Amino acid sequence: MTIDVQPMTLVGAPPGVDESTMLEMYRYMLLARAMDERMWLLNRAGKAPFVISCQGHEAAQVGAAFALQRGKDFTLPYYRGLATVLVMGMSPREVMLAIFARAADPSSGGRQMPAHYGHHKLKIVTQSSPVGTQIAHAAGIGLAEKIKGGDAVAWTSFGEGTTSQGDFHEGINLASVHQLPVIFQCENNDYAISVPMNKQMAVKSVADRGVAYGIPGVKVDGTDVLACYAANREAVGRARAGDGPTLIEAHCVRLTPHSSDDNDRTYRPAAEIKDLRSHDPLTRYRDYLREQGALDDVREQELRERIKHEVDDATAFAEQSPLPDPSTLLKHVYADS
Amino acid sequence: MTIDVQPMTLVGAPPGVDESTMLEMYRYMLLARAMDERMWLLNRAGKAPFVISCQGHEAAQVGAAFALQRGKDFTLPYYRGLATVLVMGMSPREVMLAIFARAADPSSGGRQMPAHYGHHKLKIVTQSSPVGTQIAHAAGIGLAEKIKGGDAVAWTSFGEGTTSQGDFHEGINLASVHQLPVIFQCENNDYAISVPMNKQMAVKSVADRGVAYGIPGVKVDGTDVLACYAANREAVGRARAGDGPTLIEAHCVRLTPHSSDDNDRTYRPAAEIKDLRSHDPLTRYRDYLREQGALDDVREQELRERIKHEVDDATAFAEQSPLPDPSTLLKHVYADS
Amino acid sequence: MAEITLLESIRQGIDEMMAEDARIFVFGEDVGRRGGVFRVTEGLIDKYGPMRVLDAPLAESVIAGACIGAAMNDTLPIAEIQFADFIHPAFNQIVSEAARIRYRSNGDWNVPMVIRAPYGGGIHGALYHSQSIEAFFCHVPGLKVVAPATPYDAKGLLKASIEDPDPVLFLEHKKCYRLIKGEVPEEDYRIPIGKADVKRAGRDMTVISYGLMLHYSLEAAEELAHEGVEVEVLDLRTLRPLDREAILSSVRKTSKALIVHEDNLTGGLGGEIAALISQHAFEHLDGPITRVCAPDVPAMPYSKPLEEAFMPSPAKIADAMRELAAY
Amino acid sequence: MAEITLLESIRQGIDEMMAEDARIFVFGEDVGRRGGVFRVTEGLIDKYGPMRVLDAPLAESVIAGACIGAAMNDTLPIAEIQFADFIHPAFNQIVSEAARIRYRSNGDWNVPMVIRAPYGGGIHGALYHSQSIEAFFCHVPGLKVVAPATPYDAKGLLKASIEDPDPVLFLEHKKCYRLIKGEVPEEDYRIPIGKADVKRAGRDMTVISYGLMLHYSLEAAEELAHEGVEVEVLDLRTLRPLDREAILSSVRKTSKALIVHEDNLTGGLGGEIAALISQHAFEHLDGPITRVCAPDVPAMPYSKPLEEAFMPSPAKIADAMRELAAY
Ligand SMILES: Cc1ncc(C[n+]2csc(CCOP(=O)(O)OP(=O)(O)O)c2C)c(N)n1
Ligand SMILES: Cc1ncc(C[n+]2csc(CCOP(=O)(O)OP(=O)(O)O)c2C)c(N)n1
Ligand SMILES: [Mg+2]
Ligand SMILES: [Mg+2]
Repeated sequence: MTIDVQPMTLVGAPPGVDESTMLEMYRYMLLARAMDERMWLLNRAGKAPFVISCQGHEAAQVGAAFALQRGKDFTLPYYRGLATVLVMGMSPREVMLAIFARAADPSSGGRQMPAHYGHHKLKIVTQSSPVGTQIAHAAGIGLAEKIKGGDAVAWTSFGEGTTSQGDFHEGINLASVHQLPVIFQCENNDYAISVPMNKQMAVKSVADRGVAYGIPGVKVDGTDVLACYAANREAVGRARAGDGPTLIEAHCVRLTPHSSDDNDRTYRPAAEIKDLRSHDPLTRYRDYLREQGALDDVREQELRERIKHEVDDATAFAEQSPLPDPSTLLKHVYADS
Repeated sequence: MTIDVQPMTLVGAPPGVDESTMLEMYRYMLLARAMDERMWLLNRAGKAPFVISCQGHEAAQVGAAFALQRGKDFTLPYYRGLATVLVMGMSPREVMLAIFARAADPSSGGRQMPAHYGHHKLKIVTQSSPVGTQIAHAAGIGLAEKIKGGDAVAWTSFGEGTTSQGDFHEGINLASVHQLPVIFQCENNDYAISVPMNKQMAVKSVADRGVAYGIPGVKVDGTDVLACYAANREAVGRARAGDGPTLIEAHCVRLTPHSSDDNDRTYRPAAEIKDLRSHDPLTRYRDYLREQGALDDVREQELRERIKHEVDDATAFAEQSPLPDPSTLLKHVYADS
Repeated sequence: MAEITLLESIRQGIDEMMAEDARIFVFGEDVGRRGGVFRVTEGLIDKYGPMRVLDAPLAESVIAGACIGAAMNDTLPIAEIQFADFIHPAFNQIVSEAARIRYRSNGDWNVPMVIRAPYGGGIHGALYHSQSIEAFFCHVPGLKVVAPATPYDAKGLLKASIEDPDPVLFLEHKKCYRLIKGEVPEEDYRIPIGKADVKRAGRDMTVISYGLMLHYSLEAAEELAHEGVEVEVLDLRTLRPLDREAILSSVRKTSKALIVHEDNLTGGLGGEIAALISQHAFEHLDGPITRVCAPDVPAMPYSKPLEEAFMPSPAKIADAMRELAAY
Repeated sequence: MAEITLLESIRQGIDEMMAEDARIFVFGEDVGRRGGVFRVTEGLIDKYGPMRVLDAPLAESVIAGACIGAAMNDTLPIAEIQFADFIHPAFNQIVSEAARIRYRSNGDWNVPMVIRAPYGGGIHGALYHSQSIEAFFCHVPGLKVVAPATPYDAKGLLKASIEDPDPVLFLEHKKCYRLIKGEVPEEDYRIPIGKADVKRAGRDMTVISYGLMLHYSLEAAEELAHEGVEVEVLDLRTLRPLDREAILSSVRKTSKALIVHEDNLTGGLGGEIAALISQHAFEHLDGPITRVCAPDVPAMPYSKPLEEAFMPSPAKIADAMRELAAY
């Protein structure tokens, strides 16, 4: 399967995006990548039993999250959503607490696998493992918002494999019938674990499925952060204006195996794996920022150091933070337990 | 909701359909209608606790079934499929046995409600009440056929409301990924019990959903038996040739309440109900056949008498046929019970 | 006090709560103009409008799933599943999501929703309009399951369910809808979730039941009274969490236990109740714990003789009572 | 005889059956090139080709539903659900369709299919990769549920399941996959569905278990032997239909029963077993029927201390044995 991201030209900054915002986007992309790479090191070192990556999805997620309002809009990001939750306000320390399954992990107190994000104060809605269920929840959040007459937006993400689930169909259908303020971002990385897209659906693009619901289906280069920002900003505008949901397909690359339990060499052509790096959203954006004169070696260097420091701090903090007490096992089954 | 069937002109006979075939189609439509009307009488007389109608769907079903091969192709017709099963070989007596819940009912031995058709010898696949499940079964039958290298086709039907179910999406998606020999006929009668189509989906036509699966989505006037035959014949051809599934939307009219337990006056505009009869597929086809000179009062009269006799016979036969013996309650849970 | 049917008591409960709290809305197939296929929500759309009484698409998974989302966005959804038999497509949303959200988020998120579902048979509903589905959900930590048998209990429990901060499956027996009438006070009241009720006191044995079978058990108990056997009939009312204390203290008193439910025997709720008794009231037992339940066939057939053979009846229950009494 | 793991025995069973019967095919997520996430189907696609080992779309309902259809068109499907936790979206297809097709068609149609599902925890799988799901399906007439604990039983039962004319849910404990090794004969053999097996004989009490807990129970029994308590350990192997005779005759012999499962206590299979014993072996009971099960929390947490607190352990089981022995 070839990845048809456009040649190395990015769409460029949409109106109203100044240089500092562009650099802020870059910072989050770097941060997410650095956090993600650290998790793999911890996994190899036997300190983190499980890691699942956002590597290759940073542009799609940062671009989208910059179009949302922190603390107001709801996000329901799937397990690759590390960059999403960082932009929405989760701190590196909070993220690392989950990697070490610590009691203070805000997502689940160490009860769920890492990458099952949740944070009520930040309106990051608790996620589970069965794929696609959050699509129905996002529709329901939008429905409640319409009933209440509010103007918050529900944004959810999922992979292209997940579009085969009934909940994808039922959730988007409901949102479209009632013109609900929901954005459905499919982060298409060509594989569902080992299953390539052509064994998952008979269409070339997930965006083609918008037609089936009478809503816009937008295909965007998921390795172009500014393009993803623009597409989501437009969708958010529609949603807030009461003009209904949007299905966005951000074509990403999966730069790692599916998870730390997977070995993609058993099913993915070597040449394809080798080619992946040439589609790295970070490299592409860095080159663009340099061309624009927004970035130089010095700024790049200090940015990377600052981030390394953040990741070191988060790791150290989380590692020394206490594990859950066994006596808490029975807590939170019901309100009164 | 207005029913946008075309003005009173039918497409006319497709190549290869001779007059006797056209009359045979008419006979089945009349038979289905006569059986259906008799069931309502039996219900009113307290002899049949439950009736659900195919009235208004006869053209869509007879047209489709004539495109299939009896005893070879699989049919999975939903509860409005009376005309379908008659054409596929179920006798009026067999149908009436189910209405009276008799032991000899071939569909279920009186275990299921009427209209839950099944007949292994005729390859009519046993149906349940939860809507949409048969769509996945049809895909699976097609999958098995492809694995075996056979050329039988699986044909299934369902209402437009049922397209909201996850199984609709999952089943058609699988069939399209593997280009399976399956025909999905949606008999759109504008309502799901009381819920109008615009509360069910945000598209004007179910056929528009074919695009989401990369398969043909064909919209046909479901009150025009010859048009329905032509559309299904083409789909069957594609399926047998290994060119994959087709989604057909036959726009029908629901001439009765949803079932004998429903009262459509509580939710359906009086004017709309009044207008329905002007879209009766039987009337339209009769007029066409008369124009063509294929039908006159005499032939019409003898046809109706023959059918009335068949229905009387089936009713009498079924009514005197024995009920299931209570001792059979525990039979057929497993092969050895 | 007015005599109303079980169905009317449920409608009243919804209506009075919606009038009080604008966060409450109803979402299900045909609940709007049609007022539901059983007319439980009849008239509500005129009172509260189409944004609070919504006809759902024909898709149970998103009926449950959307209500879960809505419950996490400061509303109080009441989902209606048209027939309990059709709750199965929503199983994943209810079991994996609604029931687990509080626990998995360590108490950060919760799902205050009610799922109403008409269940049970004896109405010529056949395999797919007659099912008892409680056992599946009584096995799920994080869910509460309620199954009232009288108008008074139904109204009080429904209000408590809507106010409950956790997901509640509210089961309404179809045959009881119009068959069972009872007095319901004018004034506002609640029945607490998790409390069983002794519907008839007796010293010779304890019958544990709920729903339609509770009424059949009372009939049978009446019959045995004439034979000098005093049967205590315990109405569980809530199926999860079970009222262990009520069950155990009654059995410790009577030292005999008969469990009656319409659901299939094997793997039904009766097993759990028998296990509780046999572990925690063992010393008091003076006879085998007996179950009168539907046989292990997939579901209730349509044809009258088969339906009757399937259903536990007052006569079958009375026979089991006699046998246990004689032990 | 060769020593192989539980995982290898299952792969061998599938392989040998596929070699014999061209009607058999495997359908599930990642079962092709990847050989399944646990590698159970590794190598099969090379041997039997992509039309008999198919990667399914990520959609459990149609994985089950399509296999139901295929089974009605003269093939023998083996569906793989990647983790038992993800069987819930297929609940409607399995419960409403696969289980009911023979009964509802009065024996005219049947569904010879196997659904394989890796279940159970103790592998840091957290809430959604650790679940025990058997209780839901053991309540469903029309289904058979198999849960072998040893390579020998697994291979023999898998072959019997594929040959069974009715739908069989075949549960494979994830932690046992590579942990449990055992000898498996070269020659072809079957283990009949519905027959339990005494894995250890004893006179003082009967322990009834299956899966990983069977092994933990054997460990605990060993420990109690040193304390002079002879524990009989019964491996159910098939969970539906239950081997009533094996359960009752063992308990009638030992007069004490301890039930051990990893699934949550309330509504778990243990309840049904306790009910059987308390009704049909009442006179022989010499102590309360005891259950050692997981607590009633939604599922097994990820963090090590919580996971350990959740899992029944040989130590916890041994304690329960001592208490019951002392009764
Ligand atoms: C209902 C369900 N079935 C199976 C799985 C196992 N599983 C986890 S991730 C995954 C693949 C998801 O692929 P995709 O949706 O494309 O997302 P990606 O991981 O590629 O970003 C599968 C099959 C699951 N989590 N949930
Ligand atoms: C899963 C499920 N949910 C609900 C029902 C109840 N029900 C029976 S028919 C029906 C409406 C079906 O509408 P449609 O698909 O348009 O078919 P029509 O009856 O209009 O031909 C509903 C909601 C059901 N049978 N199955
Ligand atoms: Mg993917
Ligand atoms: Mg319709």
